[in-house]
Amino acid sequence: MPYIPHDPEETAAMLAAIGVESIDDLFDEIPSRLQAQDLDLPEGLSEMALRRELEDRAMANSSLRCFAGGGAYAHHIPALVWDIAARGEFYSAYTPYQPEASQGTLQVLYEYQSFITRLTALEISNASLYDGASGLAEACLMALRIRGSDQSILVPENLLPSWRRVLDSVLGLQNIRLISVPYDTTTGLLQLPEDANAAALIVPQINAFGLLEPVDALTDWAHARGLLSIAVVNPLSLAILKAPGDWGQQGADIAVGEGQPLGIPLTGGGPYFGFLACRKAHARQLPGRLVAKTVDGQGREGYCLTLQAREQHIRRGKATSNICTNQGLMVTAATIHMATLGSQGLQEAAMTCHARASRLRALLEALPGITFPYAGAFFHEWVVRLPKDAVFVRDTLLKQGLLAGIPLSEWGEGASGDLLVCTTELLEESDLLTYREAMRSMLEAQ
Amino acid sequence: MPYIPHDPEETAAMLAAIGVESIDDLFDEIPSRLQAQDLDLPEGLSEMALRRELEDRAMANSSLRCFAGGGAYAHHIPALVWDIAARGEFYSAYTPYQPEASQGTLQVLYEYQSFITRLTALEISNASLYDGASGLAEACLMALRIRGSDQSILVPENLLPSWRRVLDSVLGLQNIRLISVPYDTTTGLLQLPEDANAAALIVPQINAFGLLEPVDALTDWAHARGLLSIAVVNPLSLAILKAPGDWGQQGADIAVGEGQPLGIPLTGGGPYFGFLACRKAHARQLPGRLVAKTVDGQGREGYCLTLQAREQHIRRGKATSNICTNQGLMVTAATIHMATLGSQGLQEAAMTCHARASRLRALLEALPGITFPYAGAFFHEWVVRLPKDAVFVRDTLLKQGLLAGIPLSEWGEGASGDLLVCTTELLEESDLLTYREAMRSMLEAQ
Amino acid sequence: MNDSIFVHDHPTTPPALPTDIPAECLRQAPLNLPNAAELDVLRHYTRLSQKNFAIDTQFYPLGSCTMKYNPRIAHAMASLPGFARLHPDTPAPAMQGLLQVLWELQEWLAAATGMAAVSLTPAAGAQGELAGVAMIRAYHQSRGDHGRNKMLIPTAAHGTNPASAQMAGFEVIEIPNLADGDLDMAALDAHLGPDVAGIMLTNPSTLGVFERRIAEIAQHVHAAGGLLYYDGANLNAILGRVQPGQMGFDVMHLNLHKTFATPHGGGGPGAGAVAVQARLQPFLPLPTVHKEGPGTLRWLSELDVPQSIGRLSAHGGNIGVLLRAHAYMRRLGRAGVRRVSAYAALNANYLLKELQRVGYQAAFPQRRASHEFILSVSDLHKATGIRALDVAKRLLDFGIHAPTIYFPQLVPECLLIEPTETESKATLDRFVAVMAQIRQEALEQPELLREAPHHLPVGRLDEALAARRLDVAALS
Amino acid sequence: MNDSIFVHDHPTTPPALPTDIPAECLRQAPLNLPNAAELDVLRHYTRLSQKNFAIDTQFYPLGSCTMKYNPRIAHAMASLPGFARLHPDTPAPAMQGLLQVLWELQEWLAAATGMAAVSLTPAAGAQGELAGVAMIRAYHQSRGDHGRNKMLIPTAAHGTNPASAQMAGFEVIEIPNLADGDLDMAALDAHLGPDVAGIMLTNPSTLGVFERRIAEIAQHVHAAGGLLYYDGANLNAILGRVQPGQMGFDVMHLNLHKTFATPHGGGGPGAGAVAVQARLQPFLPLPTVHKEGPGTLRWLSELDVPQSIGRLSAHGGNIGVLLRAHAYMRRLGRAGVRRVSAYAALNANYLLKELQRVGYQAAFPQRRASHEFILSVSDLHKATGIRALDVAKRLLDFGIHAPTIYFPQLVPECLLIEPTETESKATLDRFVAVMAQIRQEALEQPELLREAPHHLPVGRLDEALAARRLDVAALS
Ligand SMILES: Cc1ncc(COP(=O)(O)O)c(C=O)c1O
Ligand SMILES: Cc1ncc(COP(=O)(O)O)c(C=O)c1O
Repeated sequence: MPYIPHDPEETAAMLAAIGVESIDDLFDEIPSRLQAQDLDLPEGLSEMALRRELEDRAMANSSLRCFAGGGAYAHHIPALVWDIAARGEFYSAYTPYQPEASQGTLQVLYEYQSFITRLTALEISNASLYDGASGLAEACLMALRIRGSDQSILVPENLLPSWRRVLDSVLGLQNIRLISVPYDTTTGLLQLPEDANAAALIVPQINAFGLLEPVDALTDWAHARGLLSIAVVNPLSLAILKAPGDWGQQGADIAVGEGQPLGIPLTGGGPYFGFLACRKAHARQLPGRLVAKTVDGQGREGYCLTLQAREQHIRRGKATSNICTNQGLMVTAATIHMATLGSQGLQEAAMTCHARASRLRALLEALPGITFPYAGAFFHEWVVRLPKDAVFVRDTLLKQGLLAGIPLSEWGEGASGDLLVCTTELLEESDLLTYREAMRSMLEAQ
Repeated sequence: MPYIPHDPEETAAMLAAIGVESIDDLFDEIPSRLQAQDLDLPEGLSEMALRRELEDRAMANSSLRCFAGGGAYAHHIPALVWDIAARGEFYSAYTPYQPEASQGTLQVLYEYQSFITRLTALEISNASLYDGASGLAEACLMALRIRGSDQSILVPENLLPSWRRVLDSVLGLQNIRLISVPYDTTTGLLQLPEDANAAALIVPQINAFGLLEPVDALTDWAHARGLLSIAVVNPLSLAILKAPGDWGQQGADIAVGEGQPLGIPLTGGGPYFGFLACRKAHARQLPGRLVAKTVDGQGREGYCLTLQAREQHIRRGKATSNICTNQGLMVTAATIHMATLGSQGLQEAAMTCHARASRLRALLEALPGITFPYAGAFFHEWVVRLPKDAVFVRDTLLKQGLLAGIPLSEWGEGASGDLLVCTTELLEESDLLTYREAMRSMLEAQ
Repeated sequence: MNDSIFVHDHPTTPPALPTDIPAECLRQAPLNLPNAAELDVLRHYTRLSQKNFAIDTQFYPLGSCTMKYNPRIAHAMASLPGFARLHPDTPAPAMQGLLQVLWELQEWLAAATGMAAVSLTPAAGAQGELAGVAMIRAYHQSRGDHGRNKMLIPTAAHGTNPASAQMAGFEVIEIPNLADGDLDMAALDAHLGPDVAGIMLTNPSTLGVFERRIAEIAQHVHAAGGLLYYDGANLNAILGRVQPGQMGFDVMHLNLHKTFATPHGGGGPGAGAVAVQARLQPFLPLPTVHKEGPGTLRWLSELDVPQSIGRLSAHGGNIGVLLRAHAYMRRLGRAGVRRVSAYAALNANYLLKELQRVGYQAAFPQRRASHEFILSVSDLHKATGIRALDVAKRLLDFGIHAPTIYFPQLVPECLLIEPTETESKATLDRFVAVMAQIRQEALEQPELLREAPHHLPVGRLDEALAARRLDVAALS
Repeated sequence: MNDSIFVHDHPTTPPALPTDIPAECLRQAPLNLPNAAELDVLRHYTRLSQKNFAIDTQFYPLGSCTMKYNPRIAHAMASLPGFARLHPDTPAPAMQGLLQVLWELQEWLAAATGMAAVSLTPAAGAQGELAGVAMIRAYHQSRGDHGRNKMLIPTAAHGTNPASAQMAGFEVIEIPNLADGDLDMAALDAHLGPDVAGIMLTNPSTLGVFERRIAEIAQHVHAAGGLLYYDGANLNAILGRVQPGQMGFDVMHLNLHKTFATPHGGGGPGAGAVAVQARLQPFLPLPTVHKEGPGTLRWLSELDVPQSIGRLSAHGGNIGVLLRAHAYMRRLGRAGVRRVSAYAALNANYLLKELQRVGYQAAFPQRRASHEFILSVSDLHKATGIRALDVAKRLLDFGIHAPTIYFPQLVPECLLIEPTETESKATLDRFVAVMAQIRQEALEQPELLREAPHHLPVGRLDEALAARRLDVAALS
């Protein structure tokens, strides 16, 4: 019996100890009409047959050279990261409710929090949220709690559309008003209104077109009008881009983002993790778990969960969030990833991503008929405008083993030829040339 | 600097502490003319580039459905086996010279020894040799030590030829005579002489053609003439085949074999491991490491290496073998593999291997022009005689993703159409049908 | 204590930043993460891992969390490059293998729950709850029934239930339980009315017993126009045997990281798939997988499902977790799935009986255990001052993870014990022996418990100091 | 102590055996291996693993063993299915990827050693030695020089050297070392003659110092018609800087599990590739990889290399280990390979200096350390009765693996310490501090050392009892 250790003698002895005849008797409090017999499920497989079936399935997904980003990025993950994160002691433990028996997980989380605060230049980081988009929803709710009165948020239209949808779904439930802030269609950058009544302004750095926003000005604009500034950032980019805590005069109030670029495999969209950092003054409004360093009775240093009164298991309906199980193992991997790369490795990866993006753009610029709708600075992603339908181009390049990017038309944005292209350190010069050639023949074809 | 932790300040401080100016100064006892400058090696690669290069190389090997055996077998290995064996605590430890700090490895080895003695029905197993073939050479040397006077060994001609070559290479160095024992070309089975002067008879069960030998009679023959009997066995087959300790009247004296079928990936031929078991009376002639259970000063049970006086680090030139580093991690994996499968799992795997072999043979029997030169019982491997050159057939079937077997002509044996075919539990009915069809069209083609 | 990772830092000079990015966008102070050697990193985190208790190393009977064996094959399968390297924006024709897996999982979970349709997107139980109650809300609103702003929840419910209801804009009304563990029907009836959107129940409840009058409850709630939400945290108790759909539930979540053996990972990631009766299907969160035919599967979007409550995360949920749950279900198959609840119940009832035998008091002695059960050590507390916390801490000294304590809050000095079906009789017997010894220690040497744990890297930690100091990040 | 795996057994009924196999060939008594649940197996071996010291968890300065960091990427690469699932009898055209890797490794090792050709097949150092001396034998015999049946070996040599020589049919003659660690040239010259096949040397020697007169030795041995064998166990000391080929050696082995960072695995597998000067190339063990052109690599066999000493194992050697060594070399490249010896020497010399500073005595105080060095605690032994063994055992209490002790045997109460280049200054400094404390303890509380270790799962084990009882397998 897969994963069940009992042999018939043991089962019999246990039933006897309980004083029943059969296992079915253990369910005698359940009305028998509720007890279904055979479920419509397939037969079980041996581990061997299972492996074969799933290896076939995995092979049925194309293996593509990745030029797509849009919130999920193909990066190199050092081999040690998942070798360690997948050790049973991390993999099969749970929330550190018993800190004495969970110092491993707790210290990892403390180090994670330390790394995130350093990346963001803010004082406090929680121990993870589900993903970047749901993390942004939590950040908005947090801002609303801090601000108290205002029940609206300014949401840029050049925020990733999937993130906007999550805000709509989650914040809509509490009748929170999401006020759209348009972008300038010639620059792709945010266009702020003169004034606004809202709890916070979301500032996406990098925006959905891969462009860098003038974050100092945006943050100052928000603060000048009494709004909080919520920074949405790519954590890897922070190795070279300005940290949210340093934006404008006072810095952003909350920084949130998708942690996937920090050692998390793409896996078709998840599990990833959301990170959220803020100022110490707002600690009590923070959603999610938080780990602190303390001492035991003998003065030995140790770690434990703290400010648990914010959380659902204590505060129930009044908690700062309903989150309970979060993304612990992802954060464990991210911590090991950051420690393995160090500032230096992260900076190198970020610099390489950027260099590749500049290089590929230069290569494509030479192709006839291709333009770039937005001229602004970028990190590792930009929009190219093709003289053909971008969906068609993307689908054609698939056959050459290239995932060429994300057609903006799939988001209902831009021109039909607009393709959002991303490069990371995984791409070598030869890949860029392959891409250019594939694009060239594609465009030359009738 | 990959894998070197020093920063320039530390290096400087260390040099200062030593009292030299530069690292080069540390080599000042080495005549400078011996100090080469740049070696002819390629530039280093980042981990990322290395992964890409080696993944490409791995892809350059064909992925084939395996019908080849001949001493190396494609079996299912449960996922947990290598997840645990590759844990750093096993992977990066060394020989348990400090038993207090190596109880993990030592208990694993003790359990391994226990499993092997049960598989073989002998009393003592060492903790591994390099592989089956070199293990057989050690077994012969052991037999010669036990017998003292006779400096020859009876070696069947239906022993795997690669094993015979190893005996030639290793035993030849000490001028030991290897007396070939022919096989009956109609049955494929060993043909014993009336009499023989030798220290031991090697009894391969299963023989090189996949056939089962009458091991009782062979063992009794040897014992009746004062020879030791050295059993060469496939450990998985022992889940259903007679254990060497039960062969004949007195049982085999030494059992040796290739451990690869017990959870070791094929990896193009190694690392595998050799196992060797014997009677307690011969313990002091055993080559290799041996672990025993004992107690510490407080009476707590623990494990340590024992009878080390047999070994090279104590006995030097008079040791029972020169072996030092052996195949520890393979044996760790094999132990976990055997524990995961249990007797039941091993028996099921062995039964399935056998059933598949019978089935495929039946399927092929129906094809015109195909014969089976040997009629005897088999475990999971047999010789089929094709009406075409077996090398040609094998190479043609490669293109259909099948490794069809091993042409006996590559060993200089049998007819040109003879192909040694092996089936394991990894093959499903559909694979057998695919094989049959591929073979059919192959044979039908002009 | 382990050293901090920061002690392994080797200072480096930060690189020159790109010149084609405006200076105002560039990092100011150099990033100050440790630059440690690979071996030091590996050693640091390997050693940290050894300080954890985990299923792979200890018995972990943490009630309500279903700490069962997490098969290593599931991890291997989810890690296959064909899955792990798949970008979420890969067009559907290039990810048919993954879509097939997800589609099957949807089907199988529907079959296991007796529901019409499933969305796999919620990232954990709590997000599933949020999705579920949001669907209840959307359902009522779609019918023009706008006055239903109350959600009924038993007092004993898990904290996420009221938190999720609140997050979905509901007012939470607590319904008490009776002394036998069942819901107080009178209190329920008193609250039912046109302002009630529905009720959130766990069954077996968080009290470790099956809610016997569930059919009646369903009838009353439905009669009053409300819907029933099933918190699937305890599904392990009845898997393959009782379908929530048959009990009368309209919508539910499953904790795949509990019932379907995906790892808890030190606190996630989980997966909180939601399942619904047909009338709620139009509201399922997106994306879901639709099969048009073999090899032509695709994601459904807002265009296909306009009434959907929307999206809960940027992509399709915790897919790597879903892959593991799929592998587990496929391995078990029909018969194996049913065995889960059988042996979970066997282990729980056996353990309850044995612990009673050695002197412990069941919270509901007249009831069968479900897959878990509650002990109360109030008797010990009265006799010796020893608390459930002390028993829990002392267990750690024996290499056993503590059960859940002080939940549900309404049972004083309680331990919620869930052995799961993957533990052997030998493990349970050892647990009983240790618990018996601890009971004796409590009576004879209570300080041994009060000062426990003694054999772990740290003793009891000063949590008040932790909150006061709030040292939550190493200062740079 | 952990429970035995056998306690997790659940008895099962053995299956009916095949009827188409003669009964006399079938198993008699049912096989009696434990049938344990997967979780119990996983937990058992995971917990056992935690009882090991290992590089991944502890500083492991085991002299002569080069316990450096084993990069995890090398393990990942060797585990790729494209390598791991390859049957050894796959025809060469279908394993070009593997053959290319092996061919490159042959080339690189030849370059690193200054030799003409390499065979990768030996499974470990000792098998490499056997192959090496067998080639020496074959060489002399091929020239009709049949009288050379003696092999000279320094007294301080590793035990495998004489054992391998003996196994290859040679008579072993021991050559002493001088007080400064160098070989006794006079003794050498006294033995050289027409009956000497060659000499086996390690350089730096097992005394942790470089044999300064190696050129002279080579000249004398060659002049006498002998060949020089280089035991590559200490190659880490000079990698990328001094080529054995240039020192005058004719044949050598490399321990890839030392110098090239492949794991020691609790006692192997290793890989003991052999490298030779051109005149010995015809004798290399088989198989080797030959490149006819790009994409046309193949194994060489007896047909290609008729003078070969033959085969040492059934296939191509420990290929998975070779894959790891290849990955390591490729990662390091030319500059990285040279850094190995640079920092190995830096760490060793620094540690020697620091340990002398805190009072320990070097065995060869006038000499530079190579990548390792010897301390002798004879002074402590005289003063307090404390032995090297006691120091070693006490180190374990501090979470540090003991150095090699009592090897080489000619230095009394010795510790052979090899830090390797992958350890940081911080780790070395901690080791010095611990060693200083132990020295103080030896003087003030010697029983603390004599009874050590105190903090490990077991204390010192009764080895005499172990040999007497010879309990080497659990009885069924
Ligand atoms: C009864 C119950 N409901 C809901 C939850 C919430 O599930 P999750 O932690 O997956 O969000 C839990 C989990 O701890 C639970 O035990
Ligand atoms: C100096 C020396 N020579 C030879 C050997 C033998 O190498 P192996 O253990 O790989 O057989 C060793 C290994 O311990 C050694 O230290």
